[in-house]
Amino acid sequence: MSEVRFGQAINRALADAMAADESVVLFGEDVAAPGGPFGVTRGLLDRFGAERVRDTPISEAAIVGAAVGAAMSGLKPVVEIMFMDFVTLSMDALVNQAAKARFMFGGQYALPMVVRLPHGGGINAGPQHSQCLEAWLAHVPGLKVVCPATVADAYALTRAAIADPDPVIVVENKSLYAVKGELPESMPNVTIGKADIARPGRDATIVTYGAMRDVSLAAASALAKDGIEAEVVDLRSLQPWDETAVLASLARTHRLVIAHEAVEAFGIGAEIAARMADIGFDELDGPIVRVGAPFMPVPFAKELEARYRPDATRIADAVRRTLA
Amino acid sequence: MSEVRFGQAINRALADAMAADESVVLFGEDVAAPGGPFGVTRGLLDRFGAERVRDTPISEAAIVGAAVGAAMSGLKPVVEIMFMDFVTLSMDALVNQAAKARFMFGGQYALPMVVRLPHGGGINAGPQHSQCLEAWLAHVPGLKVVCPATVADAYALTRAAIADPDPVIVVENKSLYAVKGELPESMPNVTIGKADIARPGRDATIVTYGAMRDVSLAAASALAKDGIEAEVVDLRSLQPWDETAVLASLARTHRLVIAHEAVEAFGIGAEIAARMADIGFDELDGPIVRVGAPFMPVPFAKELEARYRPDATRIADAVRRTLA
Amino acid sequence: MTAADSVAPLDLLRTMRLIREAELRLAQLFADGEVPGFIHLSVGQEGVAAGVCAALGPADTLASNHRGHGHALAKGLDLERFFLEIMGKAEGMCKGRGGSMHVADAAVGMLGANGIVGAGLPIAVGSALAHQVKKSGAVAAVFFGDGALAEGVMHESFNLASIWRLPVLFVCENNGWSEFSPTARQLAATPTALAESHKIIARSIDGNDVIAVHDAARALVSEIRSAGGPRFLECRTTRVRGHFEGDPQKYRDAVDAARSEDDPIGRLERRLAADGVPAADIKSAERDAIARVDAAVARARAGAAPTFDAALRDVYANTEARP
Amino acid sequence: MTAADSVAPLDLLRTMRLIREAELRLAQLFADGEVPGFIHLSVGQEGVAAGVCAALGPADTLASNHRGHGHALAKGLDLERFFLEIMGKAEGMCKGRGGSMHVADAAVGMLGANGIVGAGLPIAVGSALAHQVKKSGAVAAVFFGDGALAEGVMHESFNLASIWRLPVLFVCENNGWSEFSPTARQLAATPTALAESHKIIARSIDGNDVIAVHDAARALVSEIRSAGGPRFLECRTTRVRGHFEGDPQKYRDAVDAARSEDDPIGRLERRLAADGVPAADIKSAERDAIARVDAAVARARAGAAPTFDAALRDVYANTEARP
Ligand SMILES: Cc1ncc(C[n+]2csc(CCOP(=O)(O)OP(=O)(O)O)c2C)c(N)n1
Ligand SMILES: Cc1ncc(C[n+]2csc(CCOP(=O)(O)OP(=O)(O)O)c2C)c(N)n1
Ligand SMILES: [Mg+2]
Ligand SMILES: [Mg+2]
Repeated sequence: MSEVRFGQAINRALADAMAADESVVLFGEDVAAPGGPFGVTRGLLDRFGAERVRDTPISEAAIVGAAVGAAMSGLKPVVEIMFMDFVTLSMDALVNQAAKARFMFGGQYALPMVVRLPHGGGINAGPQHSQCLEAWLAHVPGLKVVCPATVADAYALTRAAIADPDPVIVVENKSLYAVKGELPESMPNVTIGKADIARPGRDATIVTYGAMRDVSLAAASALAKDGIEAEVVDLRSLQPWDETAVLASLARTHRLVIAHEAVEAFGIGAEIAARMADIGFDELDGPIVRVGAPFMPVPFAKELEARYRPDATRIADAVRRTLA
Repeated sequence: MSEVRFGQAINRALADAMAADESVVLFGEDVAAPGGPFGVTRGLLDRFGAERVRDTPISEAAIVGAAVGAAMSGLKPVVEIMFMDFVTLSMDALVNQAAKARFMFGGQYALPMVVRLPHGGGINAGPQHSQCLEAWLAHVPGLKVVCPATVADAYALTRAAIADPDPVIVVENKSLYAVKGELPESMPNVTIGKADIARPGRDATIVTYGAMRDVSLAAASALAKDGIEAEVVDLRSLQPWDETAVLASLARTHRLVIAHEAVEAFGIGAEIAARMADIGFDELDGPIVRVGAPFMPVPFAKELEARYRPDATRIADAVRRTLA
Repeated sequence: MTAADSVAPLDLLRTMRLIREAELRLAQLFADGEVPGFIHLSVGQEGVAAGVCAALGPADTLASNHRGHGHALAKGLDLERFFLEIMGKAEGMCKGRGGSMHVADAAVGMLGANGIVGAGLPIAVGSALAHQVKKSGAVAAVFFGDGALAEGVMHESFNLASIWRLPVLFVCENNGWSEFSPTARQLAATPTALAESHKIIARSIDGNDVIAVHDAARALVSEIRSAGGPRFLECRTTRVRGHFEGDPQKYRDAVDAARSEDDPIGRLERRLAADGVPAADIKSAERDAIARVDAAVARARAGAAPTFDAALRDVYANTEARP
Repeated sequence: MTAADSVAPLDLLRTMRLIREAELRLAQLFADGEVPGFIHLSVGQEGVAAGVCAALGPADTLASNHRGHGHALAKGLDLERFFLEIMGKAEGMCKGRGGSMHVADAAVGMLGANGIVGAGLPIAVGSALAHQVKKSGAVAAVFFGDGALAEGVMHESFNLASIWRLPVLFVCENNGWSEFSPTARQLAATPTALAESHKIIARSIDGNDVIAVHDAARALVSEIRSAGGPRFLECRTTRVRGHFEGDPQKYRDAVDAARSEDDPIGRLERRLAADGVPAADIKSAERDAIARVDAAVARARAGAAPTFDAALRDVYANTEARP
C-alpha cells in the first residue's frame, strides 16, 4: 500500500503494462519527452525507449487512425488525446473504424487499443478545454468506456483497458490528477463493467462516476446529518454499465438520483434513468432526478464555472426532491 | 397543394430560401453540378449560379469549418455532409466552433448556418453509411437539431432551419427521400421545437421522429384493431424538443413508448424517457419502454438489416408491454 | 515469394482477369438484385491492384478503400468467400456484415476495404508502425483514389509516415474522378507534389500498364525494406464504369470512359502476343477466371443468410450478446 | 486606412509595445492569481501581429489561435474589454465566457482566438468565401503556428482556398515549437513547401523584423485584392516565454529563448534611433503603452463578475434560457 496521486497511478499502470507486454506502445502529443501535458506519462520514454513511447505531431485523426492500424497488426497501442474536446478530430477513426472493425470484418480482427481522454472542468480552461463528451462514445456499439474515480481504480481500470481485446476509452477527469489516495501493492483484477458501492445507504441511490463520486459522497455525508442515508454507486464503467448493480441498489432504496459533470441533457444519466424507468419501474417510489451541467458551453470565468459544475448541495437537493 | 417527393420538398425549400435571401449559399460534395448524391440539390446550380452553389472537395472538416467562417461574415451557408456517418470528420467545426461561437464570444456573433445530414438505414449501405448519430448533436449546447418525417415538414423545417439565427442540423432519413406526399401551396411557418400529434389516442403515447413516424403509425393502426388507441407524437425537432407536448400526451395516456431508428442505448429516447421519469413521474402508470436499434453496428446483409431496424411489430409489442 | 522477385506477366494477366470477371459478374448480379447495397467497380483499374499486390509478400499488410474488390482479390482473398460476403451470406469473409465496401481477410494481411474516403491511410500508417516496432521487415500498403487526397487525414498520414520513417507504400489510383466530379476541379495540387512536400519519394506512372506498375511497386517496396521510410506511387488509370453500379454517368463524356486502348488487360494481352506467348495461354487466363467465378457464384448463391444472434455476439470479443 | 498604405514605423512600434506591455502585465496578473485558466503569451512574436494587422483594413477579417492576444490587439480590440475578458469580467469582450483563448471583436472583424489548433484556418476560408460572394473586396487573414501545420484541416483549407481562389492570407508564425516539442521533430515539410504544393504563392521572412513583415503582408494583401486567390506568409519568430505561463521549460535551452538581438521591439527601436527618430518619441511608445495598460487593468479589476443567467440566455439567439 502506498499513497500516490491519481495521475501517478495511471503512470504506474502504463509502466506495469508495458513491462509485462512488449506489444504495448504509447503515443500522443507531448507524451514522450515532455512526459505528457499533465505529467501522466513521465519517465516512460526513458524506461521503455523511443520505439515504444513516441511524441506525435498535432494530428488527432492520424493518432487514433494509426492506433487502429497498429492494433490490427499486432500491437496494443495506448494513445492520448490531450483534452477530450479534441476527440472531435478523431471521431472517424474511433467510431467508423475502431468500434466497427471486429464486427464489420466478421470477427477476424481484434482491436486491443486504448484511448485516454482527459475531460472535465474546474480549472477555468474555458469552453473548448473542459467538455465531458463520454455520452457520445457510450452510444457507439463496439467501444467500451471507463471512467475511474479513485486512485486504485485509476490503476486498475487502466490495466483492464490495456488488457482488453476491444477498443477502450479511458476517461480521466483532469481535476482528479492531483488527488492522493491509496494504491494497494498488488491490485485485484478489475472487470470492466462492474460498479462499486462507494457508500451504502437505504433511503436513496445516487449513481455517479468520475469526479462526481467525491462530490456525491460529500452530498451523502450532508444528507446523513438529516438522517437520510444515500447509497452512492460509482459506475466506474459507462459502456457497458452495471445495470444489475444499479437495479439492485434501486430495489433497496426505491429512489434514484444520477449525478455527473457532463451536460444533463442527453448525457450518460439519461440512459441510466431511461433504463431504470423501464426495468426498474416497479421499484421507483419517486421521480428519477438527474444532476448535471446546464445546457450551455462550459464558461470560463471563475464564478460562472463554479456555478456550472454540479456540487454537493445540488446533489443533496436532488435526493431531497425525489424523497419529497 | 401538390404531390412531391420528400427530397423534392427539401429542394424547393432550398430554392425558395435562396430566391428570398441572397446571402443563402450552398456547398458540399457533389451538390452543384451533379445535383447531390440523392438528387436533393438538382437544378440549384443552374438557377442560382456557381458563386452560390458549389461543389467541394472531399473535405468534411473544411466544409463545416468554412460554413462557420462564412456565417460569421454575413452569409447563410447551407452545407451537406453526404452521409451522417461522415460528420465524424466535421465534429470539431460543429461542436467546438459553430455551437459555441455565439456564447463564447459573448453574443457578438450570430451563426446562421445549416448542416444537412442524411442518416439511417434501409438500403443495405452497411456499417459506415447508415448510422443515426443525432443524439450526439442533441447533447451539444448551441446546436439545434431537427428531423422531418413528412413531405410538408421536409419543406417547412428546412426553411425554418435556414431562417434560424443559430446553427441548425437537419437530419434527413435517406429512406424517406423517395416518399411522396402533399406540399401545401403556401406553407405555414413552422417553429423549431414544436412536436406534431400525428395520431391522437388515449391509451398510450408513442414518441417518435423521422422514418419511425410512419412505422409508429402502422403500429398504432395494428393496435387499434385490438382496441388500443395509441397517440403518436412526432417530435420534428430533437433539440430543443417539445417537452410540453410530450408531457401533455403522457398526462392523457399515462403510458409511454419511444421509438427511433438509432441505437437504443444512449439515444434520443433516453433523454425523453429520463425527463418524463422526472417531471412526468406522477403521470406514469407503467414502465417507459424504448424501441431502437440493438447495440451493434448497422449490418449489411438484407436479413440482418431488416431485423436490425425497428418495425411496427416491435413498437406495437412495446405498447402492449407498458400496458400489461 | 519475396517481394523482390518479379511476377510473370502471365500471372499478372490471370490476376487482372480474375478481378475483371469477378466484377463484371458482380455488375450482373447487382442488376439482377442478387447483390444488396451499392458496389463500386474497378473495371479498367485492374493493372494497379495486380501490379502492386504482386510486389507484396504474405506478411505485408494492405488497407484499401470503397473501390476495393481488385485490391482484395489481388492480395489473395478467397474468391468464394468474396462472393459470399458481397451477396450477404453467413460464410462471407465478414459473415455478411460488411459487404462490398468492407471485404477484409486477416489471413492474407488485407486490413479491409473502407467506406470512409481517406480512412485507410492512417490505418496503413499504424500497421507500418507495428511492422517497424516488431522489426518484422514487412511493409504496409494502402490504395486510395485521387479524390481522397483532399481529406485532411491524408496530410496527417503522410507527415507521420515521413517523420517516423515508416515502411508504408502509398498508392494513389488517379482515375480523374471523385464520384461525379472531375478531381481536377477539386484538387489544387498534383498527387506527387503533395507527397514530395512531405519529403516522401514519389513516382507517377501509367497505371494501365501493369508491368510498369509492377516494376515500380517492386522497386519502391524494396527501397522501403532496405532504406526505410515511406514511398508514394501515383498510378494514372481509368474508371471505365460509373462511380457505383447504376450511375447513369450523365456528367461524363462517353468517349472518355471507352478508350479501349487504355484497357490494362487488352494492353498486356497484345504485349504477350507480340512477345510470342501462345494464344491459348492468354485465352486460358480468361477461361479460368470465368470458371472460377462461375463456381464461386454458384457456391455463394447456395450460401445461407447470416443469423442475427451470431452478429450480436461479435460486437465485442468476450462479452455476452446484448438484447 | 487602405491596406495599400504603409503604416509608419513608429505606429508599428506603438502596437508592438502595447502588446508587449499588455502581455507582461498579464503574466504578472496570472502569477498573482488574478487571471484564471491558462494563458499563452506571444512575447517576442509581436512583430508578426503588428506587421500583418497594419496591412489589413477594418473590413478585413481575422481568425486567430490560442496565442492570440497580439493578433487581437493589433486588429484593434479594445484594451479595457480585453483585460476585462481575460480577467473573467461581465464587461469583457466575450462577457467573461471565453477568456484568453477566445478574445474576439465583431466590430473590428476579429473572428476570435481559438483553443483548437488549426481551427482558425477553415474559419478564415469561410470568411473569405463570404467576402468573395459579397464582392466586398475584403480579405480574410488567419494566424496559426508551425505546429498547426500538422493538422489535417490545414491541408483541406489550403486546397479549398486555392481552388476557389479565395481572398485569404495564411500567416504561419513559425516559432519552432509545438508546446514542449520542437516542431522540427513533428513536421517533415517546410511551411512554404506545403503552401506551394497547393499552388499558393508563399513567402518566408524574418518575423522579428516588423518592417519586413509589414511590407510583405502589404504586398500579399494587395496581390490578393488585385489578382485574387490566397497567399501564404511564413514569419520566422521566437517564442520567448514558455508554452503557457507557468511552463518551467525544462525541455529548452535557456540561450535559445533569450537572444535579445531577435527582439522585434529592440530591433525596431535601434533602427528608428539610427534613422534619427528622437529618443523621446521612441520612449513615448513604451510610456504610453504602460499608461494605457495601467488604466485598463485598473478598470478591469473594478469590473463585476458575470452573471449566470445572462450566460444561459446567450446559448441561442432567441430562445428562453433553459434550466
Ligand atoms: C469521408 C467520406 N466522404 C465522402 C464519401 C463519399 N464518396 C465515396 S467515394 C467518393 C469519391 C472518391 O474518389 P476517389 O478517392 O478518387 O476514388 P474513386 O471513387 O475515384 O476510386 C466519395 C466522395 C465517403 N465515402 N467518405
Ligand atoms: C486540436 C488541438 N490539439 C492539441 C492542442 C494542444 N495545444 C495547444 S497549443 C499546441 C501547440 C501549438 O503549436 P503552434 O501551432 O506552433 O503554436 P505556438 O504555441 O507555437 O504558438 C498544442 C499541441 C490544441 N489546443 N488543439
Ligand atoms: Mg478517383
Ligand atoms: Mg509554434
